[in-house]
Amino acid sequence: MVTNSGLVYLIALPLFGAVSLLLLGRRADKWGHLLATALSAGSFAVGLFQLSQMLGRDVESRPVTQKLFTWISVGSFNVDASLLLDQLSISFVLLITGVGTLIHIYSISYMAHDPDRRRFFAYLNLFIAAMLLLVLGDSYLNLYVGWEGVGLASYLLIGFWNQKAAYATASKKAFVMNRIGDMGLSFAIMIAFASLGTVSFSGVKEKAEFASEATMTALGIMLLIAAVGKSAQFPLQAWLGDAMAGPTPVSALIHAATMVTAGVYLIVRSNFVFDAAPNAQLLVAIIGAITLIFGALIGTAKDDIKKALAASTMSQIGYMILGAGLGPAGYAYAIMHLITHGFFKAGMFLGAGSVMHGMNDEVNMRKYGALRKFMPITFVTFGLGYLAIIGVPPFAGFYSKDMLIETALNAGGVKGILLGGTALLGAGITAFYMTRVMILTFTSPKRWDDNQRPHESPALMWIPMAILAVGSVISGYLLHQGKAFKHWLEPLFAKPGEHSELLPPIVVSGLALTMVAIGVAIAVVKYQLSEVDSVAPENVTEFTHFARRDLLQDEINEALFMRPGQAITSALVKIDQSVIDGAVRGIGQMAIGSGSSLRKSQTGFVRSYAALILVGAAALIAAIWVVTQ
Amino acid sequence: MNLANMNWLTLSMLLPLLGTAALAFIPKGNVLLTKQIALATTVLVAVVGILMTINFDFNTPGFQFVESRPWIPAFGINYALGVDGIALVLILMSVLLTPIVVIAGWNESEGGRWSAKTFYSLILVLETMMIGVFASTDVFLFYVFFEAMLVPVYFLIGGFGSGERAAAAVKFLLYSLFGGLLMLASIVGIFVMSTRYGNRTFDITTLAGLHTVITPMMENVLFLGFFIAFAIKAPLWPMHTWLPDAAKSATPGTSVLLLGVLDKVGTFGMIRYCLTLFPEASKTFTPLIITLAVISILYGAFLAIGAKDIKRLIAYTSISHFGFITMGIFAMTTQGLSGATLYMFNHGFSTAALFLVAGFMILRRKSSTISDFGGLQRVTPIMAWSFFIAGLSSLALPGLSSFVSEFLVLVGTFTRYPVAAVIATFGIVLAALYILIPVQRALHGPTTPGNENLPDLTLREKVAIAPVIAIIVALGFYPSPLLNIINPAATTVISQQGFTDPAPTNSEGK
Amino acid sequence: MDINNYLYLSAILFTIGAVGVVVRRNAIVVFMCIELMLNAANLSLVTFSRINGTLDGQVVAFFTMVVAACEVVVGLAIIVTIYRSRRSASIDDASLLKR
Amino acid sequence: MITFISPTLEYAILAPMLIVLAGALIGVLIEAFAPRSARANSQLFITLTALVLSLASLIRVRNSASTTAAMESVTFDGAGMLLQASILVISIIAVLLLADQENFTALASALPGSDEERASLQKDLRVTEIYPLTLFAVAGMMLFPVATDLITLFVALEVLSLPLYLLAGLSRRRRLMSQEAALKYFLLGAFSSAFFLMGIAYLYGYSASTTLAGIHAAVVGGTGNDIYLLLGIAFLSIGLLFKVGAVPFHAWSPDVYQGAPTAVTAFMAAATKVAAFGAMLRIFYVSFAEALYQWRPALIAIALITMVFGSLVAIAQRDVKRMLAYSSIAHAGFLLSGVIALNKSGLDASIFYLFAYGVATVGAFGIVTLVRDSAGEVTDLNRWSGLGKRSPWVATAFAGFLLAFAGIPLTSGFIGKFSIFSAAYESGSTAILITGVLSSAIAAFFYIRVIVLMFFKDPVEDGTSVVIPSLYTQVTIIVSAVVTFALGIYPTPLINFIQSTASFLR
Repeated sequence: MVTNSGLVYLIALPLFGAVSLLLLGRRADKWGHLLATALSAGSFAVGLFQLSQMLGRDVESRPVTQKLFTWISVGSFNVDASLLLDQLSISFVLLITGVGTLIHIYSISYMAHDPDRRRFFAYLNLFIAAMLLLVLGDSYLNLYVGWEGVGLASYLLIGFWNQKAAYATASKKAFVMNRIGDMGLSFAIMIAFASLGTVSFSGVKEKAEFASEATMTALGIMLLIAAVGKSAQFPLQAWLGDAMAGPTPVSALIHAATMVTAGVYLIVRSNFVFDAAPNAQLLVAIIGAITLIFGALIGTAKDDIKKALAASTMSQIGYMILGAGLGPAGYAYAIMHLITHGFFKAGMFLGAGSVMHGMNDEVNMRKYGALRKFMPITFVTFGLGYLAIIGVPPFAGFYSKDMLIETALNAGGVKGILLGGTALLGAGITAFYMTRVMILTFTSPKRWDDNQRPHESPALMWIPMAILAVGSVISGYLLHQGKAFKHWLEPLFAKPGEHSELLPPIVVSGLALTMVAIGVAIAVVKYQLSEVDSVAPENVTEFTHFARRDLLQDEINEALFMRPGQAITSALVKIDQSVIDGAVRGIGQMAIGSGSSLRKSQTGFVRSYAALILVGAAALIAAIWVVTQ
Repeated sequence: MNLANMNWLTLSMLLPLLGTAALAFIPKGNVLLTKQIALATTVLVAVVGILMTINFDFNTPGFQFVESRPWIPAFGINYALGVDGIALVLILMSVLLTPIVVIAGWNESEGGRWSAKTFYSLILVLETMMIGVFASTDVFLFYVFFEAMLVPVYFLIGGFGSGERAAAAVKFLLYSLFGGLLMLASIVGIFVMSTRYGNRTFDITTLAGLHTVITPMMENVLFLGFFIAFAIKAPLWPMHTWLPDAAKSATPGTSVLLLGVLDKVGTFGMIRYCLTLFPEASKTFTPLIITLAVISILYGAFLAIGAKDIKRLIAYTSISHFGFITMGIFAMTTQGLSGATLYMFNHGFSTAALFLVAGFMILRRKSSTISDFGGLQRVTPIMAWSFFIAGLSSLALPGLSSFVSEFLVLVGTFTRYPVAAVIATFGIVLAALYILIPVQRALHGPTTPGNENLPDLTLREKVAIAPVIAIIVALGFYPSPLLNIINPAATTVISQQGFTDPAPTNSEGK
Repeated sequence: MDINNYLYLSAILFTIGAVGVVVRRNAIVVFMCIELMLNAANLSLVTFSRINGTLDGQVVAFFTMVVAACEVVVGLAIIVTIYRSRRSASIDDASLLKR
Repeated sequence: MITFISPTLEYAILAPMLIVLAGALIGVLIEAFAPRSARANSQLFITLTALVLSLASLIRVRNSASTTAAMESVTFDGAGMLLQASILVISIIAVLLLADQENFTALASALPGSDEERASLQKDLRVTEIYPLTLFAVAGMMLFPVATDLITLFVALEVLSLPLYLLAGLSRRRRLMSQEAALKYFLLGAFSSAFFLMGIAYLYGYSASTTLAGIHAAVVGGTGNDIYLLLGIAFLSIGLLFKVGAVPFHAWSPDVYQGAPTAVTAFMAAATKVAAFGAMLRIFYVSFAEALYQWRPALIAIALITMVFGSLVAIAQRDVKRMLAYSSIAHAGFLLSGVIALNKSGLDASIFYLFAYGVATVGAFGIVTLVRDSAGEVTDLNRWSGLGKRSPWVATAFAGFLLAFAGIPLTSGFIGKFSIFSAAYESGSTAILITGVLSSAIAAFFYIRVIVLMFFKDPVEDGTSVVIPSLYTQVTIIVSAVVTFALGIYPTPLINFIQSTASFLR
């Protein structure tokens, strides 16, 4: 494979930013954000340069690697710190650095009044570096470093305002639930090494054909667990909603556009594993399908704009996971949806941030309304993102989501119908809840207090929003033009098997659009045409209660894990004190006790001593006698 | 002068003693000079340790810097020193940690019962013994250091600690003595057996052949004597209850040496003595030991989660970590063993960081209860960051040193004992909890009353903690220098055991 | 008469002496019991001397008597001192030292 | 017809003992004729001179090892020489403790609490009989382990015991207790020597000989009536086990250790143990070795019980002297393993152990004499708390001795423990080894507790103080401490010497 010594700069630039901003401390307060933004942009430039280089090579020699140094080498366990840039990673690199840079720019203004802005930018740069390492690592172990690195950055950023206890808890929750996923990745690496003797992508790919299906299934399931944790998929989805505690740009970058999609990356990157493990692959699709509905349902009931968007993210990633679970036919579309989603969801989050910026950080949509007039740019950019996500042609989401639904339906048999049907249903629900967000925020009558002074955000904020909005509009078309993106990625994957088309593409599109129309219509009827309370009504269906409480995800986690865990902890603390240490102390007490009672034999009377001697003499004689006989 | 043939080990053991002797001539009132001499000595020893590492030939297996003089020839006892990669790494860790402890605990001697002179004399004597215990290649000499080093630690805890220091010191000493006496029984056994089957010797290389002549039953019994002593020291569940008490009562610096270095003698002993001398018995007991190790990992983690006192918490995390180390050792794979050795080194530094920063925090707040802290990140950012990074190292975040070792242990164990490795991996989730819970309580959240005016780290404290963090980060990305030292030794030990690493199960053919 | 009877007598005397030490309270009487034990030993020695046909046993007996005399000197000194201090020769009274 | 053979005496070999006896006699003469004021110093001088001269003459004849003397009633062999030397060294440092007049009553005949006693105290009188008494005891002790004849053995036993009975009763303070200790020691000692004598009788009956060699020959030949051998071993053992303080013949030792003047306790605890174990080793190694199947199980049982009992009961003690007494019982158990070992390493180890233990014991009791209040020595452990704060060096030295008793490496106790346990294990006794280490663990418990008291507890303000030691006491403590640590750090010269020298002439 071609080596390229320039890859390291992709990571080194933002890493340098993070480290220097953190080490310099307050000294860098004045210019830290500028440095961070510049470095992120620099990394983007390097990415573009690499892309141009890559485009200039023929298909076979497009992937390039760079070995930095030998990282871990013990016995047959050899892992180099080396980077791999291929068609898949470059897509991510550009998304991460591109969207990342925009969000850096946005944040300069958004965080302008925060005393800790420098620290915020340091974290952002740290995140960019870790995320780039995640997508550039050439082995599972290198990926793991980035994987936990983004987890750390996410933790730091969610808890950026950790002086609020709830935010601190949210960050911890995110990290811990991510760690459960990471555990899956650990298992996967262990299995790979134990069964295949290698942990690099190329090595595993090479050995995959020799491996038993059971091994590959185990490996696949472990990778899936990892993906589920990082991408907030069912059943490890509960942290994402709480993660909205972080500043909004963070939600846009990490919890919408990039980090949460790492699970999709992992599964697509491990295509050779899942291709060799059909059962694991099916499980991937099922998890994706469950989550896309799950997230969508939660989204229908959320009044907090960021949480609604978070639920939507969960659901959209469900689509991607579903796509990744469809095998070679779906990988490219999953990634494509990931990229278009990166644009429109980041854009919408930034839009939400802009709304909050103008509304004194109010997040409750029931306290919004009629903001269209006050923030026209935000309305337009948000609206374009909205059209993209619900899949209205020719906006970006239409292409990517439509292809996913189509591929799902074509997956064959009952599986295809169920998965495709779910995806279709999801499209409808998505349309409903996103329309609800639009209406509640922008078009319904105003419900805010008079002391609110909604206003449009400064240029530094809306320009990134606008750029992302442009992406939401055209990215789908561009990527799908002549199936360009599919062909771009194709060399990395196995050839998809032939599937008969269940329905012609045009019919699928029609169905999807019908679902979308129904969803939009219901939302319009419910929220635009009828009065909306500024406080959440209580006389709602059981289901709404359910959905408001995230379908009881926290309650279930608490009942299944947290409370038993706490019980185990307190029980063990007691056991440690009373049983184990008690036993030790007991032995001590026993020695002291027997000492004290034996001590009583020393009565002080000569006669009893003499008696003791006499008894001893008798015993001694008896003992010698017995032995002699 | 031929550097390779120098008596490096004796030199490094002699220096602290000379420092102690120098301390004896200093007037009691001159505390500053006392500290300066102690610091200069420990720094000098650290330099010697580094030079020694540089002069170590990575590619040669077996002992280097070998010295041997008859000590008690009547019993075949020699003053025999030598290091392989494993011992060298641990000596390096010890000599690096000691000056850091001296700097960080610059004022630790002042809360004690006795003068600073006593404090630093004890530290220096302890340093000599720490080097000796790792450098001995004579079983008897090892035992002498193993037991004798209890005494300075005992006085350090009991004389300079806080709270129930006397009780904790006694508990520590009694536990250790109990184990040590069982080991003495085994050493007597070895002595008698080696006399019976050939020549009276305590030379570890010669004794490595002893297991071929004694009965399996005898081997098992002798093994247990050693192992229990080491398991108490390490400490392995359920022989751990002395550690939280001792760590809570000792000064932070002492705790660093206690958990960072002394307890490593336990795990080091498992490699050097249990595995080498009793390979068959080690195999017999491996299932039991791996089970105990896995229990330790989870148990320590749960108790750390439940701990209310920050020092106890760190102690419990260490129990969990020692579980990993023990598991790695008995996995009998090169990854497991190298990982465990590297883990010992890394744990030394990550625990040092945790304890030292915790010490700084406690010093300021006059309390070690976690709930007394709150919102420190905004009051004392540097201190908070130091604690946070130390915590991340403890939870084995990739990119920090402990990740490499923990992962090697897990991978190494998985190839032979997948179930144990899988259960142990759950420890990493618990690790996230036991670190992030105190981080949240102490560093995050609103600044609680009593914490508003705490001062941030002083220059001295920064100087102490910076190298520790630097090592943690540097070794996370680039552990090769250490692994290059450790690997040949680990490979030797594994092959002596008659083990080879399991081949990949699915590497060829269906 | 069977010469062994002397041995039996000696054993009985020895036992009487030993039991006497345990049951009697007066220091002087206890001391006398010990003397009885010594003399029982002497009787055995002399008897064995007879049985073995060597004189060693009788020599030992003489030594024993001398030693016993010395013991009396020391013993009485101690007993008298105690008696003077306590106005009692009961050994049960002397039990300050215990446990 | 029995012909009288005039005895031949090898004076050179007997000289060490004779010198001590001569010193004792001179001491008696001084008591009789010298003016009261001159007695103390001259007695001390005579005593020390006698002991040093004795040691010198012993060194002079060290090469004539393996010789019998005085018509085979004494055997001067390597082991005997080493044991005698140990006794002399221990005696010399212990005698220095006697020199401190605070230890002894001013007038033994005065009633406790009487005017006479007060007057004698005011006149600053001193009992100086202690010196000749000590020398007599030393002579007895030196004779005891080299005696190869049952008569000599019995005489030696009494010569060493009788002065000790008296010495135990001469305490300056708490005289009632001291007298009680003397009474108890005397009665029980006499009781046990009656058993010893009965043992001699039976052994004589068994072997028709009073020499150890004769008994050995009879045991090997198996000619005698085994019941006599059995009884003989049992009764003889009782006398010896009593002297070494093995359970259940130990009961006197805590009371006597506590009641006796501390300097006497030091001397008695250290030197008597050497003498008694020396004799025991000789008797069992020389005479009974071939009958080991008869006596060894019982002796192992006693050793085990002794170790465990001594260690356990010591935990519960509140008085430092009683604690040390129980500790010495535990050590008697450890030392018995040397007898049980019945091999060369057992002998070597026992001699080393006896010397190391004896020296440390004298040092430890020496420190006990220093801790006082206005009413004399303070032996209540609770009042020792905070000693480390008041007088760090004294406390450190005491801690050092305790660590040696506990067998911590780098002290003589550790080398001793290691060698004696390995000797016992070498002879096949696993039980001794296991029980030995376990009871060492228990024993560590109370040694450490004392260290805690001294160093980690705050002083109680009750007038307890450490007196500035006299020069003599200082010498004792320093020598003991130096020897204790030197033997821990570099025991090779002594071990080599013992190994090449120690043997019993049969």
